[in-house]
Amino acid sequence: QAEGPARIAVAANFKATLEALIEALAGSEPTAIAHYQVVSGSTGLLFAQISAGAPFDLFLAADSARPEQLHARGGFSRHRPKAYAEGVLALWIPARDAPWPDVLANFDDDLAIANPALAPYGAAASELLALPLFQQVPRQIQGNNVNQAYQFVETGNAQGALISLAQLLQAKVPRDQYYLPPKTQYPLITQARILLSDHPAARALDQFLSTPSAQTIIQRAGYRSPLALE
Amino acid sequence: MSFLTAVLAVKQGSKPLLDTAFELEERGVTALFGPSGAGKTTLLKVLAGLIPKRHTLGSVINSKHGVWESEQFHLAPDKRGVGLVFQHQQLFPHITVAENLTYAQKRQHDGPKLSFDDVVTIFGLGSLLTRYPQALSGGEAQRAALARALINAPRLLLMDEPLAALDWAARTEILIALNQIKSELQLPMVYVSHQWDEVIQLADHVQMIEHGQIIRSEPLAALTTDIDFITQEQRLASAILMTKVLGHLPQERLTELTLGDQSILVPMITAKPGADVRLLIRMLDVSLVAEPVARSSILNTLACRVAHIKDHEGVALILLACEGQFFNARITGRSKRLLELKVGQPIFAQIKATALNSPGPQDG
Amino acid sequence: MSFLTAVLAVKQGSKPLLDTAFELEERGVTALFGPSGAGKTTLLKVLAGLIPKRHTLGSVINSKHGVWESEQFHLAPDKRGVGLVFQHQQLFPHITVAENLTYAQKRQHDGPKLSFDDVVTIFGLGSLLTRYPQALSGGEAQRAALARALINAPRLLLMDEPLAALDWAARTEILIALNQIKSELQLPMVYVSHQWDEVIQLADHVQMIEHGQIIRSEPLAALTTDIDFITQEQRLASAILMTKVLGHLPQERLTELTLGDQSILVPMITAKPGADVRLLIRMLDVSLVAEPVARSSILNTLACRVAHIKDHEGVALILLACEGQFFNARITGRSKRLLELKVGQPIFAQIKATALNSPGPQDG
Amino acid sequence: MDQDLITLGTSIRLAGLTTLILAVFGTPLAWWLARSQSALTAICIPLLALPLVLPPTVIGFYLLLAFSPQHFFGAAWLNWFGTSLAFSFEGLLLGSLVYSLPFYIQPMIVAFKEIPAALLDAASTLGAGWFDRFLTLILPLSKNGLLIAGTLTFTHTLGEFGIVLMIGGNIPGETRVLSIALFDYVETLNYDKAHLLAAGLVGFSLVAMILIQWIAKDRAGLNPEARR
Amino acid sequence: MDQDLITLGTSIRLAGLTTLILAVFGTPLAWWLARSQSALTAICIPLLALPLVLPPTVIGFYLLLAFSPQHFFGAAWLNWFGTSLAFSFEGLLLGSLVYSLPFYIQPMIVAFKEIPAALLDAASTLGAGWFDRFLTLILPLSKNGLLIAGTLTFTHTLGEFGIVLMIGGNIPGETRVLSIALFDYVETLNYDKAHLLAAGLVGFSLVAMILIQWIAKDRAGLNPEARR
Ligand SMILES: Nc1ncnc2c1ncn2[C@@H]1O[C@H](COP(=O)(O)OP(=O)(O)OP(=O)(O)O)[C@@H](O)[C@H]1O
Ligand SMILES: Nc1ncnc2c1ncn2[C@@H]1O[C@H](COP(=O)(O)OP(=O)(O)OP(=O)(O)O)[C@@H](O)[C@H]1O
Ligand SMILES: [Mg+2]
Ligand SMILES: [Mg+2]
Repeated sequence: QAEGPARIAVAANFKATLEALIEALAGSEPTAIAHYQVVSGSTGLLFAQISAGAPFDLFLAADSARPEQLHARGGFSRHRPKAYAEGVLALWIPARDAPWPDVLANFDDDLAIANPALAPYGAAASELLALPLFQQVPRQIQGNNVNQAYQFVETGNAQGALISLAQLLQAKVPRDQYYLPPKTQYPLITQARILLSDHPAARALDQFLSTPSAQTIIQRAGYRSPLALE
Repeated sequence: MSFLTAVLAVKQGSKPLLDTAFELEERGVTALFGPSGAGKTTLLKVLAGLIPKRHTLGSVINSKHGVWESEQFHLAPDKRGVGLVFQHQQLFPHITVAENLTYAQKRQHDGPKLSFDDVVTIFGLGSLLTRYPQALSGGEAQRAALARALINAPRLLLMDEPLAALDWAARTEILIALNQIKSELQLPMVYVSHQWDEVIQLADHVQMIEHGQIIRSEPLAALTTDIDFITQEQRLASAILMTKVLGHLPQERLTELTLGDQSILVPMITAKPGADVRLLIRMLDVSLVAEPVARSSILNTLACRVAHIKDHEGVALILLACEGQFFNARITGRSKRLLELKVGQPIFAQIKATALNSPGPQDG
Repeated sequence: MSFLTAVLAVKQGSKPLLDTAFELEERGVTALFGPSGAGKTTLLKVLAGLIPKRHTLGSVINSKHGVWESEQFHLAPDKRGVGLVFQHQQLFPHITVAENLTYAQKRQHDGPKLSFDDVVTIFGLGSLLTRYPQALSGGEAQRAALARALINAPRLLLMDEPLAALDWAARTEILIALNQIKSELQLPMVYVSHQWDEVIQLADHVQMIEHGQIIRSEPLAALTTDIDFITQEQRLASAILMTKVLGHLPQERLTELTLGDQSILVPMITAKPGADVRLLIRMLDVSLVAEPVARSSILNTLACRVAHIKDHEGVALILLACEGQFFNARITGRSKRLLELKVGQPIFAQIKATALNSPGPQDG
Repeated sequence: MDQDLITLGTSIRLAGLTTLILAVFGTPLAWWLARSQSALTAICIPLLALPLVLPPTVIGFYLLLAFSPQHFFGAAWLNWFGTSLAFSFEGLLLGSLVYSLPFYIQPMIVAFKEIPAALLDAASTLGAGWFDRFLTLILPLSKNGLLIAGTLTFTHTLGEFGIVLMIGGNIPGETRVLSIALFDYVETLNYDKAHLLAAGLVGFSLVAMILIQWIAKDRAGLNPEARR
Repeated sequence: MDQDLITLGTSIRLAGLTTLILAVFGTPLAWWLARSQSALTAICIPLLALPLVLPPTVIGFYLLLAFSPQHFFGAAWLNWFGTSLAFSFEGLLLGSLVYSLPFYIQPMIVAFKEIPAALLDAASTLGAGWFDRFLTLILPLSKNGLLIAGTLTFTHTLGEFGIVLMIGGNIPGETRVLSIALFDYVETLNYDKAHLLAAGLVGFSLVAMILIQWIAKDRAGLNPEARR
């Protein structure tokens, strides 16, 4: 295994950020990028695959439960899971034509969220809606993950979405189209990683993720840094 | 009046399969006769409307019931009311024989109608009704196909070698039935067959087809006494004499027929005295003698006159006139010299009574 | 010696389709004759091995080439070397006529072999070779199917009504060819036909089948002179006389044949002087006279003796012995009385020369 | 498991309607494709198989684009029916129809190509018009094809979830189908429920298919058994 | 796009091999299912369609379980071949075979049911043994079926990604196939690349299918045109 590139399994929503991180890690030495192979998928899928012995060296999950579970089960990793990012929920309503309070009061269209059963952003969104965030709870359209929820709005089929800030930043959505609910109103979306092998490149990346420069990149991508909180 | 007049043109690619004028009499059976590959099946198919327009450009069919085919127009087969008995039967394989019949019965055209039971009886299908077509023998399938076409009450019935797979007994029975249907229901029919015997028992008109063209079209009687035709088609040559029943001789199992002033004895038939009877006289069954023979097994000697003589490759074909009707004899050149035959000369024709054939019920 | 001996039992469900002993001569053509639905096609199929074992329980077939069917055993059809010409042709639709022939040629069995060109010539397929089977007429397809079976060099050839869709001319030609193949290649054949004319021209043995059972199995000559058979099957009755060519009379287009001490004139044939010729004498073509008629178109008068008389429904069937061979006449009861016929009595039989038929090339 | 029952209902309704609609409209289309001499068919047959080369989710995405009121089709639909297609049962149905079309049509083309033209000719001389022939000959004679095309369509629509998820939005009682539920259970490591649901689905389908096969059993003996 | 080329290679290899293997082993199986009189077939045909009722991901999950060395099958494979099935091209192939089997087999069953037994009888009296008949009659006569079964299998394997993603693990150059790449592009909102890839895939498939159809064109006129 140590021969080839390190295989990094990453939750799809973090893929773009991870690629930026790898670039930063490689720094002036572009060939180092070739030491990494990024495999993205849903956290559940990657988890099932790792359980079945998939040859991954590092797993960046979209939640903290599954890395914990892998660790608890034993046999997969002697390493502890570590948080690497904390998700930020954003309410995106591209066709907003009123101040946010009015929008929250009057919104009665379809709202896209990720599947709460599968995705931590979905679960968080679901809690937020139960608060309630809106005066009347809108019809919820569930995507498999935040990306699908994003696409529902993007294609014009849903009018709003409760998704991750990271996506909106990546898609360069103007700031006036989204609203960031207070982080106290929804559970923490801690994204944890777990090292699965001793592949040197994987170890390097794992260590890099905890460095301030990496955390800066992560923050710039729309996440909060779990380290800053500690 | 004719049932239809047509100009038929069928092409496969650039190859013409059919290119001929065609006319069908309103009454009676027209036999279509010609060698393998002449275009008989193709002709029936155009009439039935089964050949798509792009292959029949130039065809025109005007029937008694309206235009069937013209420059731009093609009347769908299901609208023509034409029944077709296929060379290969084409029974519907997923339903039983009885269901095949009711399928046709439910969709009857406006031609003469036969009842289910009659059809089943005529074609001896009683024990086969619950069978699926795959479980029929060749002859059984052919009978079922005929039955299906007839029960459909077509205005015109086309039959493509419908008796080819039948044994002699079944063939005879069905020919008799078809004859009855012809006279009782006045259903016009076109009959394709390679068996001249069948043709002559059933047909009123004969059309000969070769290389996609109708080369002759005539009443049967005209054809069978045409010496040129006979010369050409000696194997086919038979003639029909129209006679009347004089009376029966039951103890001898004979029936006496009259042909003008003369009488002919034939194996007993069921027709009533006075009824018309059609006698088949095959050229080969006629022998000529200068004077009647006293003690001979040949019962019938007809006084005739030589109407025409045609020599052909060592054989002489003699057209005989007898009471205003005609029939033929085929004798060797040697016999002709022996008898010193000349046109106009009286002569006696011997016909074996047993050789006579009539379409009604009869013994073999 | 026989080519095969068999006990054939075929069941469909509980219904027996065939249940009979069967034996096939090593040489010559066996005609299988019987009414529609008698089991002819079924019999050919068991012989060819096409009926699966579960339907043929109890069948045993022992051929010259080994066991084909027994209690536990079923030799696959492709191992039997049996050619079968199907009632419905079954040409392969995805390849041309020529390819159908080469398909068979490439898989030749170890029977007598014919060349591609010969087969094409015999069956007149020259212009059809590049056609696909869908583009053939009924008769053309039948010729192609026969050709395919023959070029396959089977040890035994089974033919199921192979000439049913053919016109008279093609039929005659092919019968002549089959006769040649029979005598030159000594290929044993079974021939199913409803046409007694065909049977009598080709067959050496006749087997009659009815309701799935072989009810008669005899040499053709025996059958045609069996007065009981003739009585029953008058429509079939013809006899064969074995004659030799004496010489030809080209200017009269006649050939003189000898039958013992007597001579018979027939339309000229090509056989050489001294050659054996088989003459077909149809019962209906024979008339009897008490003494030879001087001036008659009937050339042949044979001195015979009455061998047997059978009265049957007003008709008398007369078995005639002539130079040690037999043939029949069928006359009316009235004629019989007139001629005062008795067994043993000498009598003259008139046979029209034109009525004679021989399997070799001849005019009509 | 209550939820699952509702979901099962939606699934069966979706698969059933898809199969039914394809049977009604796809059958004539397949006939045309199988029998037409037109050069168009040479393009149409591959064209109709094309949805298969794209992953269902991707098709779902493109459908979502088409359904969007910003695009012509979605706008037109909204205009006519007043509701949007996305996240509705109708939209789901439309998506399933697009994706399942090849599974229905292709076996039917095979079946239709084999029907002997002469039998249809025979029926038409007996007075059966086009529709009559279609009902009384073409359909019964392609029973095997119908059975298999129907089975493929039904089962595949039951199992499909990529498109369904994308254009349905997983709304309980409306667009949440069994395949998504099953997927959820597996993804959330809820294996016991997953096994139960999978076993139920498989068992139900197996029984249904065997039953249908038995009902449609070949009683005419149109099979290798046929002796001629 | 380099990456995509490798991925395309893997995809075509997978779809090609799946189609080929199914053609070799599935064809006789379909023949047996179509022609056998045995009661077994009545169960086997539905059984083989069963993979379809489960979402591909779920089948993938069960396959993953089976491939795992903790289970009998995976352990046995590891024993024999020394490599594990999961996340290998071989495993992917096996999964594709299982899932695509019905798409291949069902149309072939339809095609095979229609071959007239009498033609096979004719060939066998001409001396053609079973295998000979299979090659020279059965296959050419079911050309339409083969074409369509092959097309369905190939395109579906190209487009399938649920199973492939689950048991393949999306490993570039090995188990990453085009459908997953396309899925990824769409999922990660990389639309330009997605459109390009989708267009390429669709274009390539269309051309390939039209070409194959043209090559296999019916030159014998075994079509409605056939006049008898
Ligand atoms: N699709 C075709 N392409 C080319 N020629 C064809 C096609 N169909 C038929 N023919 C030819 O057309 C001619 C007429 O065929 P048709 O079937 O009408 O003959 P037929 O008179 O019925 O002969 P038969 O008595 O043998 O059945 C034949 O020479 C046949 O070979
Ligand atoms: N599958 C079947 N089920 C029931 N009866 C059958 C089946 N197949 C054939 N038969 C019957 O078996 C008998 C023999 O059929 P076969 O085809 O051998 O007759 P055949 O002598 O060839 O007749 P033909 O001269 O009409 O072709 C027929 O009475 C037929 O109805
Ligand atoms: Mg014909
Ligand atoms: Mg038969």
